[in-house]
Amino acid sequence: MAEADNYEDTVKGKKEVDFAQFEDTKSGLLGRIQHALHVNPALVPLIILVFAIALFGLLLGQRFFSAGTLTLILQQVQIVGVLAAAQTLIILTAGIDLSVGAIAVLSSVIMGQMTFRYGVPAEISILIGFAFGAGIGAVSGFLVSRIKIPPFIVTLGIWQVVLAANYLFANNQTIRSSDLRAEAPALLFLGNRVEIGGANFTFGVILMILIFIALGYALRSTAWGRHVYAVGDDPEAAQLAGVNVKRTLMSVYMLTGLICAVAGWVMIGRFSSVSPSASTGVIGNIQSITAVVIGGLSLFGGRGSIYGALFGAMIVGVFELGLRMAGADPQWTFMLIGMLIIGAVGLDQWIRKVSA
Amino acid sequence: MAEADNYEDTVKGKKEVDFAQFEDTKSGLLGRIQHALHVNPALVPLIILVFAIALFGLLLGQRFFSAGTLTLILQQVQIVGVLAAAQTLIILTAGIDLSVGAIAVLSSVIMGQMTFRYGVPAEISILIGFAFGAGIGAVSGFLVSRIKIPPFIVTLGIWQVVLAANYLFANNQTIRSSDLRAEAPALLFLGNRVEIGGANFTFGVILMILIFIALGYALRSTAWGRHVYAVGDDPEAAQLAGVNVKRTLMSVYMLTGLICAVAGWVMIGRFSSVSPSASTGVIGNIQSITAVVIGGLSLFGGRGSIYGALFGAMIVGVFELGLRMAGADPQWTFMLIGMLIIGAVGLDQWIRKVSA
Amino acid sequence: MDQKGISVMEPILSGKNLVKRYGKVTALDHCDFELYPGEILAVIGDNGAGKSSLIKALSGATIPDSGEVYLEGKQVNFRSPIDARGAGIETVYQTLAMSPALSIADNMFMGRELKKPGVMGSVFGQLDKKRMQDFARDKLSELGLMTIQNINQAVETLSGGQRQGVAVARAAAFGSKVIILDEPTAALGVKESRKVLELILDVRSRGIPIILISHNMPHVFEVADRIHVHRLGKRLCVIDPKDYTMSDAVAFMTGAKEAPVDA
Amino acid sequence: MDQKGISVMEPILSGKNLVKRYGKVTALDHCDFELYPGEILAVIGDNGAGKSSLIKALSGATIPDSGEVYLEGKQVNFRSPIDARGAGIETVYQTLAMSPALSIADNMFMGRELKKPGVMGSVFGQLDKKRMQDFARDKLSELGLMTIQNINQAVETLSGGQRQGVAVARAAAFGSKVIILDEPTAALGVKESRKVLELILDVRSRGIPIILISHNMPHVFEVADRIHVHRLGKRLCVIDPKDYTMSDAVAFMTGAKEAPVDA
Amino acid sequence: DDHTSACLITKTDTNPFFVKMREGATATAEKLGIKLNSYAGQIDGDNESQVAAIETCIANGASGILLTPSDSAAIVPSVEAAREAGLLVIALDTPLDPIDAANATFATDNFLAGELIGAWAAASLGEDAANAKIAMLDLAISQPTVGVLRDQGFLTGFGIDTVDVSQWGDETDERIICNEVTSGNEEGGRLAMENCLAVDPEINVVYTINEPAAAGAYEALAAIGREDDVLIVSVDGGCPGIKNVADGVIGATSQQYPLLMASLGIEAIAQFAADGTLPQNTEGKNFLDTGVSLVTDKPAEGVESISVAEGTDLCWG
Ligand SMILES: Nc1ncnc2c1ncn2[C@@H]1O[C@H](COP(=O)(O)OP(=O)(O)OP(=O)(O)O)[C@@H](O)[C@H]1O
Ligand SMILES: Nc1ncnc2c1ncn2[C@@H]1O[C@H](COP(=O)(O)OP(=O)(O)OP(=O)(O)O)[C@@H](O)[C@H]1O
Ligand SMILES: O[C@@H]1[C@@H](O)[C@H](O)OC[C@H]1O
Ligand SMILES: [Mg+2]
Ligand SMILES: [Mg+2]
Repeated sequence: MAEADNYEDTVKGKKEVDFAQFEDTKSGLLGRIQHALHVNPALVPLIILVFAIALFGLLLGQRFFSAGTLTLILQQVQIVGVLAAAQTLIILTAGIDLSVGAIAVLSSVIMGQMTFRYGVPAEISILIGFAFGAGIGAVSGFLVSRIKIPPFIVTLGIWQVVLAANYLFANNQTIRSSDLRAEAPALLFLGNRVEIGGANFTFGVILMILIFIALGYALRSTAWGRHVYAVGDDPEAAQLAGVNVKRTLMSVYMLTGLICAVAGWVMIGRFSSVSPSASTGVIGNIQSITAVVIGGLSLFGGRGSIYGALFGAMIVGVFELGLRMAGADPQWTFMLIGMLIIGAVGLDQWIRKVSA
Repeated sequence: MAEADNYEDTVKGKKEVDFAQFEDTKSGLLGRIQHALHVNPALVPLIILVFAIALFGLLLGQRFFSAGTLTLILQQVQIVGVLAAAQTLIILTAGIDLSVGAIAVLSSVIMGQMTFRYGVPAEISILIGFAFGAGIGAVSGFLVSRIKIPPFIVTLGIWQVVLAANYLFANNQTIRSSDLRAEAPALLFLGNRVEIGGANFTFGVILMILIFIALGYALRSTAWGRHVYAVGDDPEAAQLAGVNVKRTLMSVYMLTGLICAVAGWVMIGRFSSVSPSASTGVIGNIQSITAVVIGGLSLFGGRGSIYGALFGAMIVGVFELGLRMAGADPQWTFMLIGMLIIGAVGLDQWIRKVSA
Repeated sequence: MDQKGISVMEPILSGKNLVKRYGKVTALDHCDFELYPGEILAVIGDNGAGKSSLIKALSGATIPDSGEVYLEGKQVNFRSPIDARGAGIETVYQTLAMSPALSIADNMFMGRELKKPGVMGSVFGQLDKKRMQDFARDKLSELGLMTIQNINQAVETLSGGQRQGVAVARAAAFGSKVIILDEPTAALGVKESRKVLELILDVRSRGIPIILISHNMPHVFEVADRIHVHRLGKRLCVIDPKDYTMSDAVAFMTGAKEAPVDA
Repeated sequence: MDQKGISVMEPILSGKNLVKRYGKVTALDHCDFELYPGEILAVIGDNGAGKSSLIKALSGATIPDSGEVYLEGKQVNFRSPIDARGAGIETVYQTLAMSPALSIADNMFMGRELKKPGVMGSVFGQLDKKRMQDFARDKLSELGLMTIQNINQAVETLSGGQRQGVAVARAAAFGSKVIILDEPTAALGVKESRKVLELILDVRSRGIPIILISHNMPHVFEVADRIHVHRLGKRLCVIDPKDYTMSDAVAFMTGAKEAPVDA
Repeated sequence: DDHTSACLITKTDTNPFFVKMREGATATAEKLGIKLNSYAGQIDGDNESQVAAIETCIANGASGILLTPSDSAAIVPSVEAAREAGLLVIALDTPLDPIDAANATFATDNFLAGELIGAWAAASLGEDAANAKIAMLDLAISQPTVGVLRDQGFLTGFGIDTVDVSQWGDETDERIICNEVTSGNEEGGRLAMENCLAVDPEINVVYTINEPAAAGAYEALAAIGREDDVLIVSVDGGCPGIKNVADGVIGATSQQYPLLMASLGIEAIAQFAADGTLPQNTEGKNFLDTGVSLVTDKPAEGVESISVAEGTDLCWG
């Protein structure tokens, strides 16, 4: 056996010496690109987006590559975009929300029916819709954070419940644009637009972008944002480290519900009508999840940038409009979108691997 | 500082002494029940199932509580049941498969069109359908295990691609039951039935049950089964411990694809027709996932018994038929199923908590 | 603090009759515990003896099935680690409690982030990243953990030992009443372990008492004022390291020797 | 084995010029390594020095960016830990590599399950659970890990130390050519650590060489035949514990003293 | 290119009805040298996709749009935008709400289609109609207009009070045993029928939204050996459906003519592009009626019908 010398004395009270300066072999342009991709997870979808626009621009020429068409894409993705912002929050906490579309539709129906059936002033109806969205979010948040039911299951259930409630409440009535215009212009507010030389920005589009900027700030630069990431990363560790996991989850789900209700308002502006059977209720969840994953966010939570979701929604929008304009068969379009989902994430994976 | 004595000598070469016999306070009937619930994760959904049957039996009497009605439920859940068996495998590996229903529908279309459009003998067409299912599974398995794209994304993409291919390939043609009966009885094989005093067991139902028994055995009693659980639990640990994670995932996805193709065959037997627009293609994924989660399997993988999925599918079937028989409006049924999803999992959670 | 007048013999943190069961296992079996002001109390015991369970019960990480916890003589009911932290008890858990994808700085300030001064901080809640990074860098340097190249590096890219260092630095930086360390040097190298021991002594010299769980007898006997010997889910005895040898301690905790009657 | 004739000076396992980079970090920097038949080789070094990276490269857990690995003189290209295990190299990783929800017995036999004799085993692949459980129980008893109450208990219900014990027992039970242990006693109590050390000596006496990564100098100096000192991603020197003191070793590895010129 | 271009926007492109419609449109477009782009929603009721499709047509500079609206009221603002942009918009199959939101409507009278089968069923039963047990197999819980029109038309034809005619399921007549939804396919038809039979195994009249649902319902009846003593009626007149009438699976079906709607529509757009002529309505109606005929080999008194042989000549899909 070794002698029992006081070997630790060697390092006792030692001053810090020069440490570990490993050679840095990755430099130059390539190195910097790789680093940029690594640090900005939204860069890959942004590049795909630019590439997709360029591709269809080449293919379709002026018809596609005009201010009008490009801003039309924004209008076409505004609902999915807002839902994707909401979905991102949930996905960052390692959850998933199947109810986003249904909440949006029911919120829009509530805004409409409150005004038209119950005679509530439109502005108040909108607030009631918002409160409803946040309320449903609170229910989901409660079930997820307190009862500890997995988000997929909670929102699967909430989806069905909200969708059924939507049909029951709406009584299958569609509120038409002429009525809306005449009696409740506030409901149509987000359909207004600013034109800047051919480019058309509806208020809904502008609101969508503002939502992303606000959430981007909150996630990156506030304590709440750090907590959202920590909860998504490892909730137990976050709890032990002093994050109020339950409260963070509650806030995320309520905010998500609220944003979905905002999406409901955006829907009214975009379609100039209120209909309970809007397909957003059925496929809004998959659409928003598609946008988020094409945007490079990890479904395991805690990783990725919310801007990725915006770019993801736009990528889908560009492909859909581009393929439609090129006259592709709708089934081929669906097929290509399916491949795009896998391809985009595969590419992302590959880039990250190379640059790791 | 302490003296440097050879304190470890105290325990050197010690014989094992009497160790840690903590008091066991949980015994008696309650203790045994809790232990049973803990060891058999499929027990909770089984209890819910029995309870649901009893409930509707009390509510509806003989009409519901008859051999005919109870076996009708089995017939109504056979497709979802087979898909749920497939889904379980994926969920055990901590994945999720959104493409199960679409693969089933396209497989059934392939079986039908091969026979009717291309004149292939029905038996061979069935095998081609199986091969197709396993092939799609191989593609998903490759993308998940090699390219490391999350299963949700892979199967989201595959779902869209397969569904579009389904419509494109089928040319929107439905093969009618009289043609099937006349020219390709093999395709209808699983629609045959054994009657035992009022009770009707179709071959499809029997096949579903056999699939569960076989998978139950494989998962519990073979090395492959242990590997599936280990991969779902912690793939990195499994890899380091000597499991071939890639091969295990590949086998799981291929088997899943194959079982989905079997579900396609079951579909033909049940509907006596082959149609590309069967709703299973669109909602089969959600239905099977619902069955699995009501069956108490963890979406995080590595935990739960496959029998839970069978009970889960049957619970949904009992509620659906029971509510319809009780005269509930379809909307209300949807709403109640939504609540059931949350309720069943919440109950399960609660029981586990109490018995932990 | 209105506790100035208490005698030195009043424990700052104590547990009475703590019980915690996990299914069939009784991890804490009517366990008592006392920590006195200004001391370093080591907790030693076999693997599975219930040491981690004990400190989790004290720090709010688990809620004991029965029994009471007292801080400065008043009963407390911590429902979560946040409560305990709010009361000034800082813990380094065996599992470290880090968010792997977040940076070292983010992890150090998790749950007590610093905000920018002025409107940006109070209204918009903007974080003061610069200040947090500087602070984190200082604390790590004190621990000699300069091998870490970048304070904004994700924790998941650190070696096991480096992570441990970050966790210890976090506790030392923020603990005001009690610091609990569950095997803080288990994964550390010789040099890094020494830094942690020095830090522990440093913290005590600032008057803050420490609970140290460790399997390293030389370390325990070097720094501890008293040693709580844990066995089969409860306190077997408390010994003074000046009165007993390491061999004695090991003999008590493994059951090779009868424990002394008085604590 | 057709390697009977080789001289004792031919290494059984060696690495040449191994390089492994993680982004900007060079975890292995043209590192050499040799393990000789029948010896216990300790690897020591600061946290983050690259010890774990080295043994991962040797055991197929990571694929080095460049450099070669030789087993019994022949170059090998392990693509995964399974390859290395197939070649007789058994490793206990720092992260343990356990499936938390599975039982102790399941974990011990993961990847090399025993099948029932006869048709049930060969055709239906039925596992021989009884045999696996008995074997697992024996191995754990040998390590003195009888605090574990039930061999079918899920690993996640074990204390950190108990888990470590299970992992070590697994490697010792199955390693045929080389056993690699990455800090096997880090989380273990005094008694359990001793058991592991005894097990290590026991394994060597069966002629199987061992690589032992440890921060515990007394343990290293007690059992090691040679000590590989790792620093800044490469081998600084190899010393004989009989020629140097623990203080020397610590001084070398921390850079406080120049390394001796010959290995 | 200086081709005239047109758009066809259907509810989905998975329903054989719309597939035929597209084939008709494509054939006529090729004949007239018009470039045709087709669009469809992902699911029935998918208004969003149709809005996007209309926007695409405008951006593409098409001359006209043929549209089967998924949501007849909600789509109106987009149609208005298209008309403002100078496009001719013709509603096919399903009228817009209000109907004059489109330049023209080429459609089957769906209420009439329902009425025909309702009257046929009542007449076939004779006196037993008074205590018939009826299963209503509808389309979807969102109650799309075609489904409501046919359902309420059937009840009207059968002689049952529809209460609110813009909604199914609110009726109080005891002869209605159940309202179930089918998604308009075999799968849904079978499940819905099984559920209805579980409520009351004595059901003897089955209304179905379309022929695939009818085929599914038939299988459920066959499974309990009641396929021969139940009247199944349906709507569509697709070739598989007509064959099912011949085989006795369906008692009678109302046949509509999607190919005609589509080819007339394309011709109208070609005309409009050439000289701005707008299409005319059928005399006395506010749309161009492409006709509907009851197909059965068991004609009932007082209800006009054509034979299966005639139906087969006219069938589609
Ligand atoms: N979450 C849990 N679920 C079930 N059993 C548990 C749980 N946590 C601890 N145990 C059990 O409680 C007992 C005490 O565990 P604990 O972690 O407190 O021991 P310890 O003294 O800290 O051991 P070590 O020195 O190995 O860290 C062990 O038998 C362990 O298996
Ligand atoms: N997967 C990884 N990704 C990025 N960096 C890594 C990864 N694994 C190791 N490193 C880095 O490589 C260096 C060497 O790590 P390694 O784990 O080999 O050190 P070690 O000598 O085993 O340290 P310890 O004694 O703390 O276990 C460290 O700087 C670490 O941050
Ligand atoms: O008229 C159409 C009908 O025949 C089809 O079955 O479903 C959609 C309808 O618009
Ligand atoms: Mg512990
Ligand atoms: Mg290491």
